[in-house]
Amino acid sequence: MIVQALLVGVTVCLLDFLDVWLCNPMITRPLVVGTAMGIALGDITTGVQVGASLELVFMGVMAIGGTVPPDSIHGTAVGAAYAIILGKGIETAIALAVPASIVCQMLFVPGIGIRSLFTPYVERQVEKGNWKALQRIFPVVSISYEIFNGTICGLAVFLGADVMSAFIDSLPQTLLDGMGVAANMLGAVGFGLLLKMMWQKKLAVYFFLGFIMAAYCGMPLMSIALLGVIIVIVLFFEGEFSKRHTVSETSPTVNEGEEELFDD
Amino acid sequence: MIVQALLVGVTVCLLDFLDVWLCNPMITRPLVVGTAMGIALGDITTGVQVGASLELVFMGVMAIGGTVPPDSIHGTAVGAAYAIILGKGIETAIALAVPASIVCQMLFVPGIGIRSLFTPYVERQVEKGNWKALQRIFPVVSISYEIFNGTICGLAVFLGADVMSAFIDSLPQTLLDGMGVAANMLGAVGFGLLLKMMWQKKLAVYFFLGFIMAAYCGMPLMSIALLGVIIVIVLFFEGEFSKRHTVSETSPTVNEGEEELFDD
Amino acid sequence: MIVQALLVGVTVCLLDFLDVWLCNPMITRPLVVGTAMGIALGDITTGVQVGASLELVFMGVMAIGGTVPPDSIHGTAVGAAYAIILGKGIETAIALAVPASIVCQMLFVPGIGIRSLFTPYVERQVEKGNWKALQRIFPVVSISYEIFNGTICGLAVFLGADVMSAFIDSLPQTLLDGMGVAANMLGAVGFGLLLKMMWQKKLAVYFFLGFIMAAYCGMPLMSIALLGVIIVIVLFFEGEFSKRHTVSETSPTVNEGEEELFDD
Amino acid sequence: MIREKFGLNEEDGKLMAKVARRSHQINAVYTWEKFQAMGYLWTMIPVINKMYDTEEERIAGYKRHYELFNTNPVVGGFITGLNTAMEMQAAKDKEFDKASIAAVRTSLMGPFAGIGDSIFQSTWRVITMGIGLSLAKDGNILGPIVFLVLFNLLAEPCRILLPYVGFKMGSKFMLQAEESGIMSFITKAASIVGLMTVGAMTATMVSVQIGYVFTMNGSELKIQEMIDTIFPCLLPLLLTLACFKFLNKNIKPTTLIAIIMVLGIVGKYIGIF
Amino acid sequence: MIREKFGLNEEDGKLMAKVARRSHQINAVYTWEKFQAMGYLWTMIPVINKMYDTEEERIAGYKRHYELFNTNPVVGGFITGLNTAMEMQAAKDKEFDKASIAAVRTSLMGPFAGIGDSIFQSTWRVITMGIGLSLAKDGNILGPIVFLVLFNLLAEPCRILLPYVGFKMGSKFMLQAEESGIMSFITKAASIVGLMTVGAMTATMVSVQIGYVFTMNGSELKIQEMIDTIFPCLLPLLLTLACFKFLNKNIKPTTLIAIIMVLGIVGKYIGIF
Amino acid sequence: MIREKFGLNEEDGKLMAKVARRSHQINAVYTWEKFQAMGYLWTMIPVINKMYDTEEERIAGYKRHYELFNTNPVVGGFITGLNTAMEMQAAKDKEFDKASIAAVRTSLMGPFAGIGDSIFQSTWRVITMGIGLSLAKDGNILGPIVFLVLFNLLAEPCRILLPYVGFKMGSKFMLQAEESGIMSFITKAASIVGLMTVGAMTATMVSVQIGYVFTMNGSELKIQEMIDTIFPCLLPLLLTLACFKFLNKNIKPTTLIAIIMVLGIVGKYIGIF
Ligand SMILES: OC[C@H]1O[C@H](O)[C@@H](O)[C@@H](O)[C@@H]1O
Ligand SMILES: OC[C@H]1O[C@H](O)[C@@H](O)[C@@H](O)[C@@H]1O
Ligand SMILES: OC[C@H]1O[C@H](O)[C@@H](O)[C@@H](O)[C@@H]1O
Repeated sequence: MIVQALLVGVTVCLLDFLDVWLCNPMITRPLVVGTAMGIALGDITTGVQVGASLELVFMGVMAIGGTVPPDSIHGTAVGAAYAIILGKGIETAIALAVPASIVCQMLFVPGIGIRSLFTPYVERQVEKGNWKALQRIFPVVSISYEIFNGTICGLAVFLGADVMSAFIDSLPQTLLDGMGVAANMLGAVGFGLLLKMMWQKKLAVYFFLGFIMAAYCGMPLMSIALLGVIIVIVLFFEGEFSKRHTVSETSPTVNEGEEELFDD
Repeated sequence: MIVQALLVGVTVCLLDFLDVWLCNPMITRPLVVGTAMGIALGDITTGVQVGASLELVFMGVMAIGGTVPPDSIHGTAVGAAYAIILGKGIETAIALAVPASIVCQMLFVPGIGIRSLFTPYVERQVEKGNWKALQRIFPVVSISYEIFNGTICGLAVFLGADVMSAFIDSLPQTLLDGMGVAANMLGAVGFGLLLKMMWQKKLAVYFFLGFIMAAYCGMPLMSIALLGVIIVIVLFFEGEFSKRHTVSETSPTVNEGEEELFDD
Repeated sequence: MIVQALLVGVTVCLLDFLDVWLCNPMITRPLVVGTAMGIALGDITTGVQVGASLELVFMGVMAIGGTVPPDSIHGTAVGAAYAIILGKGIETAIALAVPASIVCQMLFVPGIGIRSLFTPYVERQVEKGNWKALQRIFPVVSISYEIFNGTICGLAVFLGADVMSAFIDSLPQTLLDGMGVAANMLGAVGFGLLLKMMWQKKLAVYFFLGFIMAAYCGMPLMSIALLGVIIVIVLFFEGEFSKRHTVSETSPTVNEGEEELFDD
Repeated sequence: MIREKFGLNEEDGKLMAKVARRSHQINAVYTWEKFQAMGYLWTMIPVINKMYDTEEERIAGYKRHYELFNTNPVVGGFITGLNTAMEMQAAKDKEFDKASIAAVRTSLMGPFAGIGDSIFQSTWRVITMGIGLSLAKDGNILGPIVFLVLFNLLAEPCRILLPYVGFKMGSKFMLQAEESGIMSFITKAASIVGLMTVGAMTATMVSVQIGYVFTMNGSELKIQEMIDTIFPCLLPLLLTLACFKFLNKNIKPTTLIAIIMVLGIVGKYIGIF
Repeated sequence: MIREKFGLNEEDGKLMAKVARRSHQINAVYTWEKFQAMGYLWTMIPVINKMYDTEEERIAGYKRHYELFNTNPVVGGFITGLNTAMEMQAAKDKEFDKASIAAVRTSLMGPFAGIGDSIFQSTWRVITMGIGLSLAKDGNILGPIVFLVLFNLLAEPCRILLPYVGFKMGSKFMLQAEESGIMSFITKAASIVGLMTVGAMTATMVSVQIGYVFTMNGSELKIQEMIDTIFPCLLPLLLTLACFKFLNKNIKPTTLIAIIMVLGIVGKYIGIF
Repeated sequence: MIREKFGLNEEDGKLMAKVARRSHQINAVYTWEKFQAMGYLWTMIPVINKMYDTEEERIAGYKRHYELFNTNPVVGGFITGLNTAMEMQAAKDKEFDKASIAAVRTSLMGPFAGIGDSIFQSTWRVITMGIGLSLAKDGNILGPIVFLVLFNLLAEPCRILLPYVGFKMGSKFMLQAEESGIMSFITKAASIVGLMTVGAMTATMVSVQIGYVFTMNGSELKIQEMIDTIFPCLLPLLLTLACFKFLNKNIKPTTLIAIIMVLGIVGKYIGIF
């Protein structure tokens, strides 16, 4: 068990670090985290499957400035690890990942807080103009929080596996079924968070437009996004904007690319 | 037969009265009238079926100020009653309801005219300021026309059933088939009436937009109406209107509800 | 063979002439040319089939001022003639029509040039005001080029049939298959030509709109064109235009027809 | 509850509850002389009785509201509410020009007829009916029930609340709204949604099928199939536009119905349909 | 009949009938020097002959219309009609600046080429051809027939009526129209519809299918299936845009065709397609 | 290659390459005091070192960029590029008001957070994830791989090129852009596309199914089927809007999740779902 706990901890730490170091390439999405757990623990297929299921649950959750959403990353890591180690299937993963994500969420604020321990040192170097020290300490400050995360997840696996195994066996079937039902609904919270960020009274109508195109016309997501881009361009040339200022000539934005592509 | 005639008469009178008294809750649509006939005459299933068929025929017909459309209510009542009493199936109902609706339509103007008999009395009470008398007479004036309708329909059933039975048996099959074909086309008249009311040169294009979405994209009605609402809102914020006056702030209409719903 | 060559030549000449004389009624589209070849050479079914296949290949090619596109007309004529005469099926027609169209394209500029031989004469008559001579010479000048075309196609059939037969037999299957693949792609050239003519940066978005509606929503072409018309009308009444000038009253265009149709 | 939502005191609340209730009967007495005048008066009687005490004023009040009136009853309550607010002001302020009460009523009845008819009589009725019909197959009584419930689920709140809305907005606001163009925008909006729905209904609820099959050179051509390829629902569209055109030329609906029936029978007989 | 519709007297009606008939041949003599000039002259000969009696004026007239001209022939009749009206006025009013006749003709030929080409040569032709092709399966001759009938059902009325429309509108109106921006709006409108159709055609009429199957870790990945999930018709779109780009760089269509043929054959050979 | 595209000399090119590389780590140290300040400083260190030679100026420079900062990291490079250009000017022109450097940075971080989050965090991530998930069925590892590749195929060029774009545009242009309304238009544009995608996701990725069957008069009525006829995906829509409303009332996401889980379990138990 200790080896597996270690593997989980290191994997989590690594994923977390690479995601911030490489500018959010999305390697901490549940699908990827689950897969990584599968690779680390030697059961890729289950890892991918668990990751895909949890991705659906956490689809609406994303990291946006200021908000503290349920921690899909570490919830997934723990859930997937248990599912693979205990060999109890995907339902288990869901049943564990959601509560785990809530627990981890509570650790988010203090976790990030760890980095603040370095603040006095950093400020001193800034005052001194010691940029070399700053450059040296930078990755360390970054990884301090990621090590914290890895430790938590590793510990959870190390300490919890037996308890969890017994616990899961004791759960009645209705409860697991109900969790499954709830899992399908959880996206609503994530999309609610998104709406909170994006909602503007004047633009709310486009939310419903997207909804209708998907619900009634069955258009795939990509085409709806493309349609959105088209609407935006039409509004640019025909709408309010083009009338207030005739900027189309000096506009450096939307068409630059096309211009280069097709006008030479 | 007399009992059935009475049941039909009373039912018609009641539906008519409730529809105007409860502010057009649509209980005089063929589907509902047919069902009511079914309940009154003891064959709900046939009643609903006949009502549904005639609803399709009269879908386009509606009561709009000034126009005197074919009388779908009483046509349906008579047609459904015959269909149930004679037990000759839905085709019979259609074959009878349409001519019946045309006959009843001719009675619409004189029928409404009955209420004018009360006019001198009403005017006298207004002059006298006798509001109690006015209140007392009000439902009576209302129901006078509805009793007239009930009587007509009851009589039609009482007098016509035997004649109709013999008449229907004598109709050739081609004629019944042709009536069926015509029934499918009759909606055109109703929609023509609607267009007459709503048509504006500048907006005609939306008629064709709705047509295309239904005919080519197979979108259901509800979604087309919702799309219409979305278009309207976009026009409001992006179109002509928003430019002529910047009213969006003081506008109390479209968004009030949403504002209340989501902005608090 | 000489009879068939003659039939091909005359048919081509006739189609060409009628197309310009009757104001481009589209009788020189591959589908029609193929069919005409079928009629002339006594195998209508093959003619139509070959025409339909080549129409797909040349769909994007059209005669637009200034451009010298691949000559779909005479390519089709020669290809279809070979296919029917040699009886080697539609693949042969495609394999031959495309190269033939490229050869014929090279003859387009000198071919049209033939008419210039008449220019001195025409100019003399204009100077003299001899309108009768002008009227007499007009159809002659027109047909001079068409006779040239007919001769070329006839000759191609007369001289080439045997050579072609041997040549085709020697082609490996992969090459024919590859030609088939290429045939499906050739439309891209034609549509590229069209885009070159129609592309405007501000309107490019509508190209993508049409693409999405066809690729994702599976809407048929007719409905997309109708939607285009609807968009145009909405832009007319709601967009930029209606605001710059309030011309809608004096506008004699779009709605005149409807007005006449429905407003009287 | 509604009273608090609209911030009315108890007295006004009681009065408005009455107005809202009676507004339901606006269309209960439709006559050829004054259309819905009697229903309007019926609605306003409690208002007049409450505002004025002298016999004279009351009679003038009754007369004021027994005038030609015609609007869509589901949304018409808005106007009664507005008139109530105006009567209230007129009773307080002796300078108030009572002619404006009738003027407002008359100028609003047209727009509200248009808006209400196109929302409730065409759009919403047809949508809910479509659902009802889909359930009514095989004579299931849930069809009509679901239809009635759904329709009134949207209509009844309008009937009850619009009088309050009208009362709160007051005439001042409405005039501003008229001037700023909001009223005409709403009318336009209702027309757009209505026309789109009618267009869709033309495609789905009118049906003309050509049964004729054309044969040439041995190959068959089903006319209807060809039309479906070129332009699905073309014939229903043309038929509807033809009806529209004839109605515009003042040909009576009944005549059109008779013509269509003859067309159907004859067409079936000679094998076109 | 047409004459009355347009309210012309008998004399003008006769003349316009001739112009409308001859307008059909606008494109009958296309030359490299003056494009459709000879067809234009052919159309205007009866007009000149009718308006002017002196040899001198007539010759000037013939010359006036034997100038470089090029437009879409289906809609080009509009311009001949307009020029006819101007000639008529010029014949009456000696002050009339005859240079404006040529000016109008030259300034309109561009817009009408654009409008006509995008409506008739691309949009409408392709739509009707789509129908024709669907019928032409198995070699059914109804395919080409239906195509020709449908296409000309819309085109022929334009060919015949547009000269009358141009005649009635007169040059004054056209100038106003130009100024007010209507002409440019119509051009824009035609472009929008045309571009939408070309976009749709790119998706439906160009076809590039990758046959290659990628295997990894034992599981198969059909490249084409994946592309279809992500972005159906992506390859046809890219191919078309590539052609467009190369054409813009003045690479000849023939070169592109040759390249595509090689691509097809090689691609098939090495198993990409 | 990029250097030439943007027309930079070798020196500037080298500097910008560094800035572009380091911009990747903007979010690497997120703290509660100054959010991404340390990552911003990390990016700007080479710039400051290059522009200024005195210890004093350098320290002032480090401080200038160690201020509260928070934006979407994928597009945030634009701002570092812009600030680089400004530092360059400041180093040359002693009159240059250095306060404007921080001002520009602070005023742009909001819009770029909005634009970047709605494009990359919601729209594009979800689209590519949809594709990845469809491949991940049966545990196929190509699912996550394709997702990562596709996502970064669009994101990485932004991360690399936007600093150059910002550098070239310079602050002058950005101010003009702000004033002319382009910035707010772009924000609006991103919101429109984002909202449409979220709307579509609500319909496809949230699922609430009523399992209850209603029986009346012998006939069955499946509630879910009825809802699907009337308004497909109505329940997911309502649930999402409810969550949105509760979040707006400052109820925590965690609470909502707990409620939904209880709802799911209880609902399943009593047979609603
Ligand atoms: O919202 C802007 C920005 O805020 C924080 O820095 C993080 O949550 C980022 O992921 C996000 O893009
Ligand atoms: O058109 C307004 C109004 O006119 C009449 O009163 C009736 O036909 C109503 O049903 C209708 O709503
Ligand atoms: O482009 C205008 C016009 O140019 C030439 O005359 C021909 O190619 C026509 O077919 C075309 O319509």
